[in-house]
Amino acid sequence: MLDVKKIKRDFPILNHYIDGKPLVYLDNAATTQKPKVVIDAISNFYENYNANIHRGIHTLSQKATIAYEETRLNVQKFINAKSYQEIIFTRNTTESINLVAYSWARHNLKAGDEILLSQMEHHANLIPWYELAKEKQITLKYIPLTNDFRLDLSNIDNLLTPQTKLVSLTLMSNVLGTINDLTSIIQKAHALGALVLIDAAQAIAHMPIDVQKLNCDFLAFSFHKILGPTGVGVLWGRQKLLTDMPPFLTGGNMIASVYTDRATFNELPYKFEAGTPDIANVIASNEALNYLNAIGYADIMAHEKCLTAYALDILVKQENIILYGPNNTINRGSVISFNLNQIHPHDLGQVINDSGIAVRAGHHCCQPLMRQFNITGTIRASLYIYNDEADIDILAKTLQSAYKVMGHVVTR
Amino acid sequence: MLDVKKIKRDFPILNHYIDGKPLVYLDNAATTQKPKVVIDAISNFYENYNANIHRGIHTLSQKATIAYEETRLNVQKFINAKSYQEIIFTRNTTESINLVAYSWARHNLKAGDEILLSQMEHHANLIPWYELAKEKQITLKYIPLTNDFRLDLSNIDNLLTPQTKLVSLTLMSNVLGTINDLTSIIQKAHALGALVLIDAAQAIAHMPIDVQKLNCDFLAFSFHKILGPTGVGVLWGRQKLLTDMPPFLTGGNMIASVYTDRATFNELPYKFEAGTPDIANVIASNEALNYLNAIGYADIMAHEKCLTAYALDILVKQENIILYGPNNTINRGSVISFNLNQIHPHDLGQVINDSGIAVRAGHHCCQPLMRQFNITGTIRASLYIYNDEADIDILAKTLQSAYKVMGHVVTR
Amino acid sequence: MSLQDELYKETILDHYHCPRNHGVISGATLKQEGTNPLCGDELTLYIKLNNDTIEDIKIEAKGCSISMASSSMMTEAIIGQKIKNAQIIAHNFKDMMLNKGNDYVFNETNEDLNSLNGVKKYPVRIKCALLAWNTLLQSLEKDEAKAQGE
Amino acid sequence: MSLQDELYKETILDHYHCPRNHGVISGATLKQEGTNPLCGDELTLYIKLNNDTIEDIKIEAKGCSISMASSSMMTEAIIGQKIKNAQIIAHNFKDMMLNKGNDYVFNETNEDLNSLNGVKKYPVRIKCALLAWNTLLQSLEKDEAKAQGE
Ligand SMILES: Cc1ncc(COP(=O)(O)O)c(C=O)c1O
Ligand SMILES: Cc1ncc(COP(=O)(O)O)c(C=O)c1O
Repeated sequence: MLDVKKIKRDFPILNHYIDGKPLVYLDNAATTQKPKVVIDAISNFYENYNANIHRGIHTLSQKATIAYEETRLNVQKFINAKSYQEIIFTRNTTESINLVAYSWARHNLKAGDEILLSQMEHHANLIPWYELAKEKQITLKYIPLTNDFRLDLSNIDNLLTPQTKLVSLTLMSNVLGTINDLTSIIQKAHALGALVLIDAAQAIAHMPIDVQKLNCDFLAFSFHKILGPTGVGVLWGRQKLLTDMPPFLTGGNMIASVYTDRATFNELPYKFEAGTPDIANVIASNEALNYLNAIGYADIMAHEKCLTAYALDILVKQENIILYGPNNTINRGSVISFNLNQIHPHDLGQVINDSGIAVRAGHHCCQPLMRQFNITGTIRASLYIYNDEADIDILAKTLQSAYKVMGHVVTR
Repeated sequence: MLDVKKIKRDFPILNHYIDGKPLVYLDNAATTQKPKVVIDAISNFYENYNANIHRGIHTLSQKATIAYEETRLNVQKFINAKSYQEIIFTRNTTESINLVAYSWARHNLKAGDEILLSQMEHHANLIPWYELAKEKQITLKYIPLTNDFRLDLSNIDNLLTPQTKLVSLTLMSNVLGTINDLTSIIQKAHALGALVLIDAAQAIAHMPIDVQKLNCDFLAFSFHKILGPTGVGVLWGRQKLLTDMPPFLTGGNMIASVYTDRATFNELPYKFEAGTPDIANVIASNEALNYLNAIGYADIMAHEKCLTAYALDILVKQENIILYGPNNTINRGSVISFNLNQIHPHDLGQVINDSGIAVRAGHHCCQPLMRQFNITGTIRASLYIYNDEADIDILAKTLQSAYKVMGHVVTR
Repeated sequence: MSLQDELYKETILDHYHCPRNHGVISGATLKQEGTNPLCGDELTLYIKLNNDTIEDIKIEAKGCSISMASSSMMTEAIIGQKIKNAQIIAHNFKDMMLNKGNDYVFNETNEDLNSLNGVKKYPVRIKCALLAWNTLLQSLEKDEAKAQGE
Repeated sequence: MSLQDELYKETILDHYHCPRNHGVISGATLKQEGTNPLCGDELTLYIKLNNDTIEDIKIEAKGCSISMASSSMMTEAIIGQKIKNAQIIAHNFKDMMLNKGNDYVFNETNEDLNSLNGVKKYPVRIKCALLAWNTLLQSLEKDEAKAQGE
């Protein structure tokens, strides 16, 4: 099991006080806090070897280049990619998905083709496809949800058709906590010749990811959700696919030879990294991986399972609570969404915040899912390696005061 | 004048030793070093108020949101934009230009239209237009150079035609140091109904920029070239243009309402900022602006003029040197490119590096310009606020040893 | 004073629980929808004009306490007003909410609005307080544009 | 030992100033262009095959000392070799340059190649040292593919 006390000491912000109260940070699905090693890696870069990379012969530039590429090699290992050439650095998951939409989909899909999504997707895995669908007369289809907030695969053989060219799904819902077993969908999609993109923005924080075992075709995630800095995302893609795709953003670094009217492109992955990248943050991201690797996913998962069970157990007992998400910890991560009857999530979020607890209130970039539930938003408490049972207890206690603060008569 | 000694103390890396030698950093056109206030702003964010922005009600998220938007307001003032809604944060200049190419140009240009560029453009201001030209049968035209390395405007009235829809030019060359007076081109372009994009990636470090006075339509730059962190670029555009443009990257944050098949978009500038931005670095960028403002461009320009004059004076006297760039400091910034006859710039760069001096050797992302000069690259020494005459002296001394190291017989 | 005391003043909670002029005007002169891009809350504003006077106004909405209370107070503040006046009140309110260091105080007639001053400290929620007002201004602008077009 | 001593060893400088097998083969069996994406340096490789033997090889290039020296040494190492052998030598060379901790040492026949080992410390310049070799491998691969296609 995790030594949470020890872990907390690695995160400077958790040892500070916010408005005079110790911070209870339960907004990890939005972004995680950063350990000192990550923060220090950024200063260390700027104070000791800051330089632009890839084309500089001078010592600083070489050091920076080596460190930047070291992160890429570590990412390759982290998700078990076949080659470092399959690892592309972007700004975030959103840009990674847009890259696939602009470069692969825009050049390979045509009117009448279909893309299969699900009803629990994040806007990042919806709007790029809406825009494409409008432009190209592509049909979007959705895997619906079951009553216990999981993908309803009962009709999957009708949803997948020979016209399906892409299946783009989240591996873990950032609202419901649901972890999707995508094995059979991926098999079926491939059997029909469709590609599969996995939005791993949430999943990557909570479970080990092996792209070869998953057998997907693209996978996207952001470092800021796994203890790393903001500004760094990853797109992984099969080398064959990436090789055949045209570049997306163009400019310096992604070229081989430039003439006055045309250019030839650099080899992978540089073909997809135009201009000066977020060098310091890519380098610091390596420390996030090292930190996670040192703890190990086995312990992370065990810790989260216990803590989620504890939280569900306590929350379900709150008066007038409505929970959105599986009520057990099987294939379920530590993201817990709920509402108190009659209280708008913004108001509840404010009441919770006033106790020094950071939760998220709103639609969590999943408006279609909210519409489905006929609500505008939820409160979302999302737990990570530095949270413990005391954090849940404080949250529960605060909930009990909400009706009083909001001037409601509590009705059972 | 600048107190260079005092300024140097603000930059931790300049007080360190590289391979046992003090660092002489003359690669500022690639990226500048960062003052301690910028580096500390990053740690301070992560240690005290790290959170995702814009939709969080909790205290950390509000603090982060306020700080993020504060940078935007400061950028607005810095380039004298009419509204904060015209300031879009991107990763770098390259992405800013791609945004215009994808969102504005792709939707407004058609076969037969023309884009006017120049022969001194950076790949970032070339390849996006090559790609567009290929896709849409658009014609690219180039303003040639004079013998003294400036834009040759003698034929401008023929280059600009009623078909010209965009003029996209650098305000300062990252190879030659030339600063382009774009006043008359902009007037003429507007008279013909063409828009003007300014690549200010280099210029912004060396001169004050006022977008209203320049009277351009788009302007792009990167923070890493003005003492700020990597990962933050800016696109400024006229509000009317940005309002009419479709979004580029899509996903969370850039939407207003999302349905299962369509979305309405957020107001400016958020419409163009999809997903989690590089929050920490945008916030730290504000300190770069504050630092530059405190020094003031008047003093920066005076310092650079003296130092450039000194450098040109010394370099021109070196044996077998070939200088690429105006030989005086009128409309010329502190970027100096040169070669030593018969020595490949890679080799010369290495020799220079071995003396602890960081310069850049290569094509500087300007291959078409290199082809023009019939060379593959140059050595580029680019000076900034922390450089002084001693740095130039060391460089000159090293040049004198180059032929010996490379085993050449020096021929006069 | 704790944040809760400040934000959830009685006045706000009163308007929240019993929103004034809530509902629909059938045959309204103006109808305008508004969305808060941050949370997706939506409202519909109905106005019945009599020449340049806002004879009746109703709002149909589901939202948080701040957005509901602000809408409710707005209807009270502008019902019966000339359009010009309503616009001035709206701009004064926006000024109060958006400008740091602006200590605009509404007089007795509209004193309820002062209770929303505390929202300024929560930048994300300013949008909640402004939703109804922005929708009102948009609606009146459209009407003006139409009138000029005729 | 200073960096300069190490990198600009006499062997390297010798090949740089007097590149072996420099030029064009008219009527070459294979012709392949190569570009170093980092600096834009280009070269053209000409090979004359006699069955599976590299009877003649020439390189036309303008480049930095490392790239010129490496090209020159390569031509010496593979001229007269069977294609298979040339490929093995090329892979050994790439291994030496790319794998950390690989201390591959060429024997007497090709001992000049060992002088390039020092380039490993300058990752950006490894591309310079590899340009000719990658171009060679590409050229031979294409030839094989063509042979199989027939
Ligand atoms: C003139 C010019 N334009 C564009 C760029 C590209 O900037 P970035 O790499 O930050 O996108 C640079 C910097 O290399 C430049 O000097
Ligand atoms: C499931 C899911 N997909 C995509 C995203 C978008 O991530 P980012 O904002 O880093 O692009 C998120 C994070 O909000 C997420 O939870």
